[in-house]
Amino acid sequence: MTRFERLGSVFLPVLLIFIWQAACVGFKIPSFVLPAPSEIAIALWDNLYIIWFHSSQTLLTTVIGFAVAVVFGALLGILVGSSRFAYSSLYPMLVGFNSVPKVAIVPILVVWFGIGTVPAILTAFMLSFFPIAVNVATGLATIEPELRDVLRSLGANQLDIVRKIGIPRSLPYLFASLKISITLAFVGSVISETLASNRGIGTLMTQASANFRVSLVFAGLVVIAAMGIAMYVIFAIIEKRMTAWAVRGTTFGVGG
Amino acid sequence: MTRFERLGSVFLPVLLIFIWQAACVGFKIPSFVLPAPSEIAIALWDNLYIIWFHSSQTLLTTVIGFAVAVVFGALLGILVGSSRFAYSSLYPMLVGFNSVPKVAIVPILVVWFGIGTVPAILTAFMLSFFPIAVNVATGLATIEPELRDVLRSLGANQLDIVRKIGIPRSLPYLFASLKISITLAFVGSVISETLASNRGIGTLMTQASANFRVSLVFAGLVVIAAMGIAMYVIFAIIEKRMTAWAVRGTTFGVGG
Amino acid sequence: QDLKPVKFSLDWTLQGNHAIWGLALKNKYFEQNGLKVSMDRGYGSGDTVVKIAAGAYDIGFTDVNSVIKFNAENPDRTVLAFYQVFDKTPNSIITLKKSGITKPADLAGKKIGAPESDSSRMMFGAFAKANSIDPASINWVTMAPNLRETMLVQGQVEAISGFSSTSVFNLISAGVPQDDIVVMSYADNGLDLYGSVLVAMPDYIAKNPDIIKGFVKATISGTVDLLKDPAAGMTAMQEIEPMFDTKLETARLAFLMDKGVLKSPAFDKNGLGYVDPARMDLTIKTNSEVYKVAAPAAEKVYTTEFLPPASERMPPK
Amino acid sequence: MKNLVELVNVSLSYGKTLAVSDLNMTVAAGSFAAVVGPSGCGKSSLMKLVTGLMPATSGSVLIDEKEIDGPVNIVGMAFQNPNLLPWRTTLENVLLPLEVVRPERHQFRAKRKEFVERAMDLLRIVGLDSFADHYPWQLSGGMQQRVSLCRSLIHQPRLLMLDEPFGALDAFTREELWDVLQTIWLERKFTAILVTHDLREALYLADKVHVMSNRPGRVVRSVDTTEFARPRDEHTFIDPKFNENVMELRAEIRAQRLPVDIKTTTAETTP
Amino acid sequence: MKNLVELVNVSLSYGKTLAVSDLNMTVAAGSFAAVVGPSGCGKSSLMKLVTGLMPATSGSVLIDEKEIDGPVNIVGMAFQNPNLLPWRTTLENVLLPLEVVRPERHQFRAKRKEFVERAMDLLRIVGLDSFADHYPWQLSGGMQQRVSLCRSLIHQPRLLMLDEPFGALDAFTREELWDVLQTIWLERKFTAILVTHDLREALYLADKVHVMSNRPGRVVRSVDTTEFARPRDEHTFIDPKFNENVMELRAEIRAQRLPVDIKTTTAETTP
Ligand SMILES: Nc1ncnc2c1ncn2[C@@H]1O[C@H](COP(=O)(O)OP(=O)(O)OP(=O)(O)O)[C@@H](O)[C@H]1O
Ligand SMILES: Nc1ncnc2c1ncn2[C@@H]1O[C@H](COP(=O)(O)OP(=O)(O)OP(=O)(O)O)[C@@H](O)[C@H]1O
Ligand SMILES: Cc1ncc(C[n+]2csc(CCO)c2C)c(N)n1
Ligand SMILES: [Mg+2]
Ligand SMILES: [Mg+2]
Repeated sequence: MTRFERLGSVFLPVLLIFIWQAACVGFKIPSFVLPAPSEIAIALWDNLYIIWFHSSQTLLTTVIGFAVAVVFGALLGILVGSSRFAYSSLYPMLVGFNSVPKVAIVPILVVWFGIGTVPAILTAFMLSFFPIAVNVATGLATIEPELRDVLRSLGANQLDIVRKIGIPRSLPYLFASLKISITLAFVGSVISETLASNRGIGTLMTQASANFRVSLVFAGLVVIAAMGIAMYVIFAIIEKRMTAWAVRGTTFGVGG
Repeated sequence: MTRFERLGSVFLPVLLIFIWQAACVGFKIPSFVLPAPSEIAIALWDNLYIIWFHSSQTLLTTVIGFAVAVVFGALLGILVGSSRFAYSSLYPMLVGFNSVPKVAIVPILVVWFGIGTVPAILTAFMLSFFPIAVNVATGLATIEPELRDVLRSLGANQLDIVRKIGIPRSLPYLFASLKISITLAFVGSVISETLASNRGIGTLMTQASANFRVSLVFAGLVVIAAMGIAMYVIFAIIEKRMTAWAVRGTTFGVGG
Repeated sequence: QDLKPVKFSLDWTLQGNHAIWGLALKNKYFEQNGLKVSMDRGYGSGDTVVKIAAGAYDIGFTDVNSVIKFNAENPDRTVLAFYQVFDKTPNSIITLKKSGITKPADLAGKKIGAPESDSSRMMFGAFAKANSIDPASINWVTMAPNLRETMLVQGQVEAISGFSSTSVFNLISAGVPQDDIVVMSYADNGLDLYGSVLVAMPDYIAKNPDIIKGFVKATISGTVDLLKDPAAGMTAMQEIEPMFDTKLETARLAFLMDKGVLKSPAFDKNGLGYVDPARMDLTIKTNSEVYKVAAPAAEKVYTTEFLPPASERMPPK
Repeated sequence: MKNLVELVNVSLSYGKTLAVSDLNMTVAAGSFAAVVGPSGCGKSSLMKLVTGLMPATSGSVLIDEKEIDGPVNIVGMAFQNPNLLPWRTTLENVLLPLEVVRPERHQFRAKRKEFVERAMDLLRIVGLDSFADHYPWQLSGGMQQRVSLCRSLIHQPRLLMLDEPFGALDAFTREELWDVLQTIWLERKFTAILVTHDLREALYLADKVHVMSNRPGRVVRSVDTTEFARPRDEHTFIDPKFNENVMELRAEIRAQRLPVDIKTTTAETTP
Repeated sequence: MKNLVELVNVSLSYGKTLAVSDLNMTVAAGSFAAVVGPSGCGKSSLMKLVTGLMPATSGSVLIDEKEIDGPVNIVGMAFQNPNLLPWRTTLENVLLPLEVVRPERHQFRAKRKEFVERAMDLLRIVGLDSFADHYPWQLSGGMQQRVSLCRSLIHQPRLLMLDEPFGALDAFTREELWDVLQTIWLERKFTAILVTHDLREALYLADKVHVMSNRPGRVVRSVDTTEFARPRDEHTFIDPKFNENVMELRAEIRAQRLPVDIKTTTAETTP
């Protein structure tokens, strides 16, 4: 099965790329609308150094913004998930804030923090903390009282309960939210770079698109996707170690 | 407590608006950088009809895109959460796809579907299905085998298990993901409108910003936030009805 | 020696004409004038004006039409132009031969695509008036800047508005033969307006007259070098930005010189940066009519105080 | 009589833990079997093997004389843990099997009223009719266990599997439910397998009591109890033969537990 | 002797369900109390009241002669359901209290080795030392219950609360653990409250057995058993007085169950 699975994770993308290529050639889609994978590959290869230069910046800002988002999001989630007052007063505001496209906020950040790394980190952070907070809060709010009672009967305080039960129990959902959040962190960095930066995949993309070099734009997209997948693989490994207890599926008949 | 809570959900935003106003006045922040709430309120009031005209479109595209995302995301989540093969082959691709800023994809949609409603719906959909899929998948993957065995022992098929156990058990997390997704759906609609549309809050915002009417831009943002909160309130009501069993907290001492 | 730091924002991503400052940097003209300039790409002329007004940048390169508009909307925080870079606005309506549109009058009742923020679109009222078209008959389709050319090629719109220097080359990149492109420039069709300028805040200018003077001098030296040897300018730009497409930008620069934007009879006669008050008044008046605002006073829009004598700013022959 | 259940040389290992080894057991169709044995000897594992919830590591499990390769659908099972679905009320939990098994699942809408009545009847028997619309977490431990019992009976399965169904009940409720179970069994004559720690319970209800050895579990002894006339009642308890059987089983299990005994005794000196 | 626990006219209602009503009970410091009563009568509720996990709807709960208003921190509790944390191994589950209670929580790093030894000793006594690194779901029902018992003992609480701690165990393991518990209690003389359905268990272990009425639960009878000498052993079981007491308690509970009995009997005719 494992080998079969590994095959799947390679086979499907390859199939998709093939279909894409075929469609581009078959329907004669002009490359400035949707470049064929082959063109993207060429653009990627021809601009390897430039792409490396920009993508390393994007990766840096994304990872920093994301790291801050994990800490802040988890704390916020703990607050919202363990206090009804915080829940009812913060949740609507958070939803409101997150419904606002951050494209509109980045210019303000630029005026305050200048062009470049800081707004990108902040945007990555702003986009990605919310899913973490929501899932942690839900994890805490749905703790079975029976488990909580185990700790309460020992005279544990709220913090103990969060640490010994809340966090471990919501770990599978924390990891779920990390998968959502890392993608948003990338989007945030790139958007900010598109709006204000001299370096980063976003910059590369605007520059390329200003010059109508669409296959280079897509080469940038491919690199972002690849970095996203790389981050995912890292989480998946950590997740497998830390949440094995929660996914002990059965192996017989239905399921698996 | 309930009254106290309700107070909180009003008090905190009011406090924040007050601080914002004070900061704008105190630090003399120019209104084209960050307009004061009072200016935004005036812009809102002066442009009530225009805002209504645009926001009704945004709400429509958002709700449609979101509805499609719920159905598709849930199905995808079921697929990914119940088949290891789908998990290992689809998950990385989904993460990759979602790491890509949709700003770069909207132009393609516009070329294919024309300017206006369809790309907005599609963008809202594309941004919002992933959190739903992730949380549903996690919900299914973490079903306790004991509960699953209850159904398996009755000769239930995989679909029965998903319907009778998977969905109800992951309902709290489905709702959590709805809160994340609805904000993304709004962002998606607005982004698409910003890039290509003659109607919608996104259009209003680009128009206003081209004319340096920054307080109108922010009036647009406020309306989006308000619509996001309105959707949240609707979900919260449904959630309260459907997931009461999962949040039966204790009421004594620590907790609550 | 202690160089004075200056934050300088362009109007757009690096393009051929920006080599003026690319050369000023490379040939140390800024340093010779006591300045240490950091140059950033811009995000549209309108955005650059806001960044100057907000203090995020000290000096900006932006469309004078955007300056006039911003000043009219924000009378208590105006920005001031102090050097005319483009003698002519590149504002244009661009279309393809297959549309059958050959002159402005043909535009009546047509679908035109452009971003809301496009200055050509915003100024279209004046263009329509000068060419006796009913502006209300135009069916505007709003889209992001980089979607314009695609939409035009795909036939979803019949014309687009924008800077000729941008759209023509995007169309060429999209595979449209140059002969198929029809450009109706505003300047050549009854709207003889000025183009992009250098701007700063009045209080910054008042406090740092030396910086402004030095910046103007360096700009003139850079312009002279660029007009003399465009290829050197392109090399300088590529050193700043590895992605700079020399071939494309050489063509764009030639286009700007050829169309009388960067290189013009007026500049040749009166020196670089020359402003004809009558033409500037027309520019201001046209804008105020289009935006239905009171025309800002000319001295609130531009100053020639920092121009060196004409003899020191003659373009090469 | 045919065997409904037949285990031939079955072993089951969870990773390195060998739970059941070389287990042989048959249950005749329509008979009532009981399984007793020390804690952790593999009784619950045996239940999972018979229902096909777990695949045998080696050996074969036959139901209706056919080797199974997955869950069989003739079963009603009350797990050791009640495993009620927390989002369903008591009544909805009891109705669950009818939403899943054939043919009832297709009649569920049409016959809903009839099914609800059937469920309420069962709940009434176990004394929980007034808790029909309570959620599982609003029930006491013993109440949950009784609901689980109702759930295993509602669809009138051909094979009833009960894993310590009365463990959390007081002596009286328990004995009452013995009689209820016996009555239903005598009426319908399904096949039943009961895991229990209560030897009297095993002997009272079953036709045959299987004693399992310490882990890895094997059937080391099977006691036939068909000699006690049905329906059994209080008189059975005072039958000397019955109590003799209880003592015999006790001795057998004590013998099986010896290895652990030693360990425990040495350990007791430690603390 | 002072009373460690005192319940005065306590009632507890869950919404409309009145679980416990006008309950009065005292447990002397250092004594061993047992609580018996029909299923669903409020025994587990009583445990939650005493530990402060639930607030009394009316009346007062006193610990150490002070009225409590939240969880008290002198308790070790084995819940009716083992409630082990699924992300912790057996050993980690047993160690949990030491990470939480004072002063051990502050010594946890420094004394970890000592604590682990203490936990392993307990696991050895209940026969689970070889399962120290297994997860709860890898244990059988009875094994989980034994782990839960260890967890309630590890931090040597002043008040030990056991809610049917031996329900899922076979007779021998159970009786062995009675002796283990008695030994520990005689050594440390903490206060203990044991809920059980096994009357022999109650009488064997406790100084006083409280019988609760049907829901809403009240203490209707308290039987003093101090007359049986400690340490008690097999001989206690054959003491005629002991068996007399068992019979007496049986009768008392049967009397308490009457209302349900009637209901059940009428219902039995239905199916
Ligand atoms: N899912 C599992 N993974 C690993 N080991 C398991 C699992 N389930 C049971 N075991 C092991 O298998 C053995 C038998 O377990 P089982 O639950 O069948 O015992 P049991 O006879 O039902 O015990 P009890 O009377 O205590 O319920 C035990 O040693 C247990 O540790
Ligand atoms: N969380 C709860 N919400 C509502 N009702 C509850 C809750 N917990 C218990 N009850 C009710 O309180 C009554 C007493 O329950 P309790 O668990 O105390 O009984 P018990 O004596 O422990 O029974 P058992 O011997 O079956 O475990 C029951 O009728 C039960 O339905
Ligand atoms: C020659 C020349 N070409 C392109 C641009 C950049 N540009 C294209 S659209 C737009 C938005 C106007 O507000 C801008 C700045 C320029 N400024 N000058
Ligand atoms: Mg078992
Ligand atoms: Mg109980």
